[in-house]
This record gives sequence, structure tokens and C-alpha cells, in this order.
Amino acid sequence: MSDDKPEQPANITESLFEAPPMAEQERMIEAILFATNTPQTKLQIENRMPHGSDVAEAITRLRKRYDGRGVNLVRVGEAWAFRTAADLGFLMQKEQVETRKLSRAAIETLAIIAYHQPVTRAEIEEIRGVSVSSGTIDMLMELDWIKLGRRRMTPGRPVTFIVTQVFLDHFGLENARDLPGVKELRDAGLLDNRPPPGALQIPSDDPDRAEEQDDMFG
Amino acid sequence: MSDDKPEQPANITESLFEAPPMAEQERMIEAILFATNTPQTKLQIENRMPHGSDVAEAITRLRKRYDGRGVNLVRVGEAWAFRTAADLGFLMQKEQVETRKLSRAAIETLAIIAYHQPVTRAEIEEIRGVSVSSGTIDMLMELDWIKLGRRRMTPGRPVTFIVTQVFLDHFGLENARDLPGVKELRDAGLLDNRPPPGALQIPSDDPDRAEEQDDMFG
Amino acid sequence: MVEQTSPDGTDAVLDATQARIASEALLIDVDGYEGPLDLLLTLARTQKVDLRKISVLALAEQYLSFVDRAKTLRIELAADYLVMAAWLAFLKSRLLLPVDPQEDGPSGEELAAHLAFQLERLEAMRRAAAKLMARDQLGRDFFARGLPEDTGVKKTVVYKATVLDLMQAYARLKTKDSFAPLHYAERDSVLTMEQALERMKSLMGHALEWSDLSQFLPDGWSDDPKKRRSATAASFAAALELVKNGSLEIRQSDTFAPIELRKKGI
Repeated sequence: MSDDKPEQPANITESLFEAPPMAEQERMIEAILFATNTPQTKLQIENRMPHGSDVAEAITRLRKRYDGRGVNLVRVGEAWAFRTAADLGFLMQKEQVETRKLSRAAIETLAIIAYHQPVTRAEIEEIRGVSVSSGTIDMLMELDWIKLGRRRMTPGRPVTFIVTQVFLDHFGLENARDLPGVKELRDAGLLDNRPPPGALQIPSDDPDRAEEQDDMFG
Repeated sequence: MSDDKPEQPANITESLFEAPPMAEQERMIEAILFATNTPQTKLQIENRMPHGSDVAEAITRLRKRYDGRGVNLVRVGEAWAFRTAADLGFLMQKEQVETRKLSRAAIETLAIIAYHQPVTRAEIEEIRGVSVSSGTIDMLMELDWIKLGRRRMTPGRPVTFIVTQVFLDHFGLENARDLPGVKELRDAGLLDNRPPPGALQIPSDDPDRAEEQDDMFG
Repeated sequence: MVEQTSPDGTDAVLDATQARIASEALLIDVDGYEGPLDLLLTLARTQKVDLRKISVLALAEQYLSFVDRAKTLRIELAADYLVMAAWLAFLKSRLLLPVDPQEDGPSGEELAAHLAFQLERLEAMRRAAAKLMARDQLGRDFFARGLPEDTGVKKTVVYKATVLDLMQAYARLKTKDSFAPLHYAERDSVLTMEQALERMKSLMGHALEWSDLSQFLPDGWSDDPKKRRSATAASFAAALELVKNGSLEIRQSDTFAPIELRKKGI
């Protein structure tokens, strides 16, 4: 230090070390803002930086440096933080599509609603012969394939379920009434005579059995 | 497309959209790697990038761009991550995590696994001259610094241990080959698995081992 | 090196003294050593030579004298220290005695070389471990992104169901439906087994001779085929029930021949 330079008497701790060059200050702030887990105010940054640093100037330069990059230095209230560029947000959320088969309970419940709508839960249970879990109903609701219909005007005013437009679109139907009836299904050979797994074992050696029974009890 | 242009028949999915310009690819990878705090493999990056992107090239450019900055793009095994420059650690005292003090046994066991991998427990014990406690292995596993490698093709098919990506990341290593002094140790024959004289010649019936070693340090 | 080759031997004496002091220090915290190899390495360092030039014979003597001193001081040494002592005593004898060409197995030199290798390797790994730990470490010297952004994988589950699945499910249900007892709509054409049993019991007293099952059907149930089938089945089942409790006998002379009944005990 030459004595002809009119130096102001600086604070001792400050004058002990000279502030690093601006490029180095920039590096430092870059590292601080990268590593901290909250946006940092100018004061917070200054507290970490060597004395004499020009934080405001370094931030301005750093901000310009990241201008148009994949990561930007943004102002969050009174603080600063790095954020990925808003236009690249789509890269962050990776979509993964998984195709799953509907459970037997779900497809049966859905079929009953489609064929019998509007139908109450009790009716679905009567037709299926087993209780219907809320999970199944919830899942079908979430898929937006069924929705609540009007309440039934019977004691307890139970809710009914009906199928949605999304359902019709998904299954390529114009109308739920377009669904083929049991007779058509049988004629088309879609009626599977094998007993469903887990159901009562019905002797399968008699393909006409169903009709016979109808005969007998009809 | 004019028909005088001799276009090569490209893969359909790839040709549907053109890959963005390299500068944009660089931005995208910058955003992806900035957003996460775990190293991302080339495949992980590619899965997020538009088809036809040249991830390797973009990473090379990006790496150069961050060279000497406060934040660097570092290679961790087969993956990449942004990490603050090590010379600026003093600015991040608040972020420093209290690391568990490792016992001498744990440090030595870790070093032996890193330098000799894949290595069996018996080999670790042979090198240290004492038995290795399960607690030591468990702790290193818990830290996610070591994991099980392939079984050794010797009688009893003992398990081997190798170091993990987390280990490389923690110690700022690109690769196990970059371990300090590994070349000198290998040249001095100190990484050889030299059986005691008169002992059963085990290594000879293990064609796997030589390759594994080559893999690691070759 | 210099100490060992000193002609007047003063350095050697000095060295021996230092070794003794060192070995006493070793005895005090023998617990601090991680086994015989660790102890051997420490002893080897007192030779102040490159481990490659170590005198294994001298080392064996150092170790054996250490173990002897421990014994005189009544310090209990772990078994592996004693095993090592026995092995080193064996090695020492091999190194000192002339080579017996008849004897098989590794020579004293080979064994000594291996021990030197083990010590050198252990020392090398310790140095490597120290270098490793001296490296810049994540979370201490360099840092990851402190504010990671959400980069999760959003999983969308698409449920696959076709109109065919739907129809088949419904058909399955409807088929099951026809078997369900709740749905016997017209019960007037069904004779239950309870009814048949009642009737059979009242008629049984008259069946003193073999009579056809068809005679037991209620009036008016024989004409309509549906009713006849149901009544026949129910009456037959009721008859079997009565045979079982011993009040009726049943017979059929041939396949499809009439089934005949009569009261038992006649």
C-alpha cells in the first residue's frame, strides 16, 4: 500500500484480506446458491462471503451468465435461488404409462352398472352374490367410467351408479343400451360355459344344462 | 420433403420429431442434472430427453462450460452430477453434514474393498490379519458405500464385495481406477491375491477373477 | 541399515535398547493392536528399514521375545498371538537350519517372503485408506444441490378392458344367476323335498307290497312334465331318506326299470 493513496481507515478485519476478484465472487455465490436448501437473501450471502465482496454486483453478473440457460438464477421474494428454466419443466416429470388388466371384481361391477344402470350398490351385490368393496367403486369412479346417478326413491334413498361418457368412449359405445343382451351373447358364442374360477363347480359335461335348468325352474 | 433429397429411412419413432439443436440439448441436460441431487446415468438422462438427442456430446460440452466454475459437472462411475467445486467448501460450513466417525477397522475394510474389489470376506481378513466383524460390513452397507458383487466361482461360492456409486460420489471419484495410488499399488503387486506358500492354489481354478480385476482396474 | 552395519556394535546396542523400550510400550497397550499381523507390522517399523528389506528372522525374534516378556509379566495374550508365536518359531527354525532336500513343503525363504509381503500389503492398504479419507468428501468439501427439484416419475396406470371383457363378465354373472336359488321365480311347479317327505310318510303305511315310485306322486303332478320331474326327484330323495332311517325298502331291477318301494319289516 503506497501512502500517497488516500485510503480510508478500514475496519481491521476487513482490511486484513482483500476481497477476491469479481469472477471468484461469482463462483462463490454460484456454489452457495447451488448448495443451500433455501433461497438466500443478499444479507445471508454476504455473511458467507469474504469481507468486501460486492454481492449485488456478483449476483447481477451471475444472473446474466445463466440467462437463457437450462437453469436460471431467480429472485424469490427478497432472496435468490437457482431454478430450472420453466420451459423445461416437462423434462422433470417423466410420464410412465403402465397398462393393467381390470380385476374380475371391477369388470363385473362395471358390467352390472352398464347393463342395469341406474343401479344401487345393494343391487350390484345381489347380482354378483358377493359384497362390492369401496375400493372397486372408487377405482371405477377414478377412472371416470362410472358416476353417481339419481338417488333411488326407496327407503334410505340409496345412491345409484351410472356409466359416463368416458366409459362409452373407451368401449366404443354410443349408448349403454347398445350392449348386447345375454341371448345375443350366447348366440355369438361369447357365453362361456366354464364355471368362473372360485365359483361353485358345475358339471361341465352338459352344454345344455343352463337351458334345462331354465326349463325346469323357469 | 423433396424427393431428390436422398433421405435415409430412419426409425419411425425417431423420425417423428427431430432432435432439438445441440445448444438446446445442453440446456435440457443442464436442467435435468441441476434438478436432481443424485448422479444420473446416461440412460436415465436419455429417457428424459427427446428422441435422437446426443447425450454424450451434450454432456461433454456442458462439462466444458462448467469447467472452473463454482459448480462443476462431475462424472460418478457411469453417471453425472453437478457438485460444488471442492475449493469452496469453506463457504458451506452450515451445509456440512456431521459424518459418522468411522472406526479404523471400517476405514481399512472400506479401502481394501475399494482397491481389491471384488473381494471376499476371507480375503479382507487375510489382508488385515484379523476377522472382520459383521458390524463393520453392515455399517458400510448401510452407508451404501459397498454392496454385494458376483459370487466367486470357488468352492463355497463366497460372496464378494464391491464399492457403490454412492461411494464414488462421496469421495469425488470418477471411477474406482481413480483411487489414489492404485496404479503404484498394482505395479508393486500389492493388489495381487497372493496365496500363502504351500496353500491350496485357489486362484488358478477361477478364470472369472482375472477378468473381474481387469474390468475394474484395466 | 547404518545401525545394523555399524562395526563397533554400539548402534546395535542402542537399537536393541530402543527395541526393548518399544516392546515394553507395546505390552502396555497390547489391547490396542488388531491382532498379531498388526503387532508384527509395528515391530517391523522398529527395524527402520523399507519393509521390502525387512529381516524376517529378526522380526520373528522380536515377536518371540515380546511374547516371552508378556509371559513373564503374566499378561494374558489372546490365542492368535500364541499361534503366531508358534508359527514364527517354526519359521525361525526353518530359516536357521540348513535346507533338508528330503523335506517337502515351502522353504523358510518362501514363508518369510510371504510374511514380508503380507506386512507390506497391510501397510500399503493403511496408507491407501488414509489417502482415501483425506480426499474431498461430499457433504464436507463439496456439495450436491441443496434444493433438489421434483424429478419423480409420474406413473399413470391405464386399465385395459374391452367391450368383450365387459360382455363376458356380464354373461358370466347372468349364467350364475340362473343357478341362484333366490331366483326360483315360479315355485308352484316345484315339489320340495320337505313336502315329498311329508307325503311319503303318510302313504308309507299302505306300501305293504312293492309299488312303483310314480304312485306316490301327488295328484295332478303326473301330467305336466315339469311338475312330474320335480315331484319324482323330490319323492325319490324323500324315499332315500326313509330308507336311510330304516322305515322303507327300495329296489330297481335294472337300469331305467321302475323304482319300487315298500314298507320295511314285513
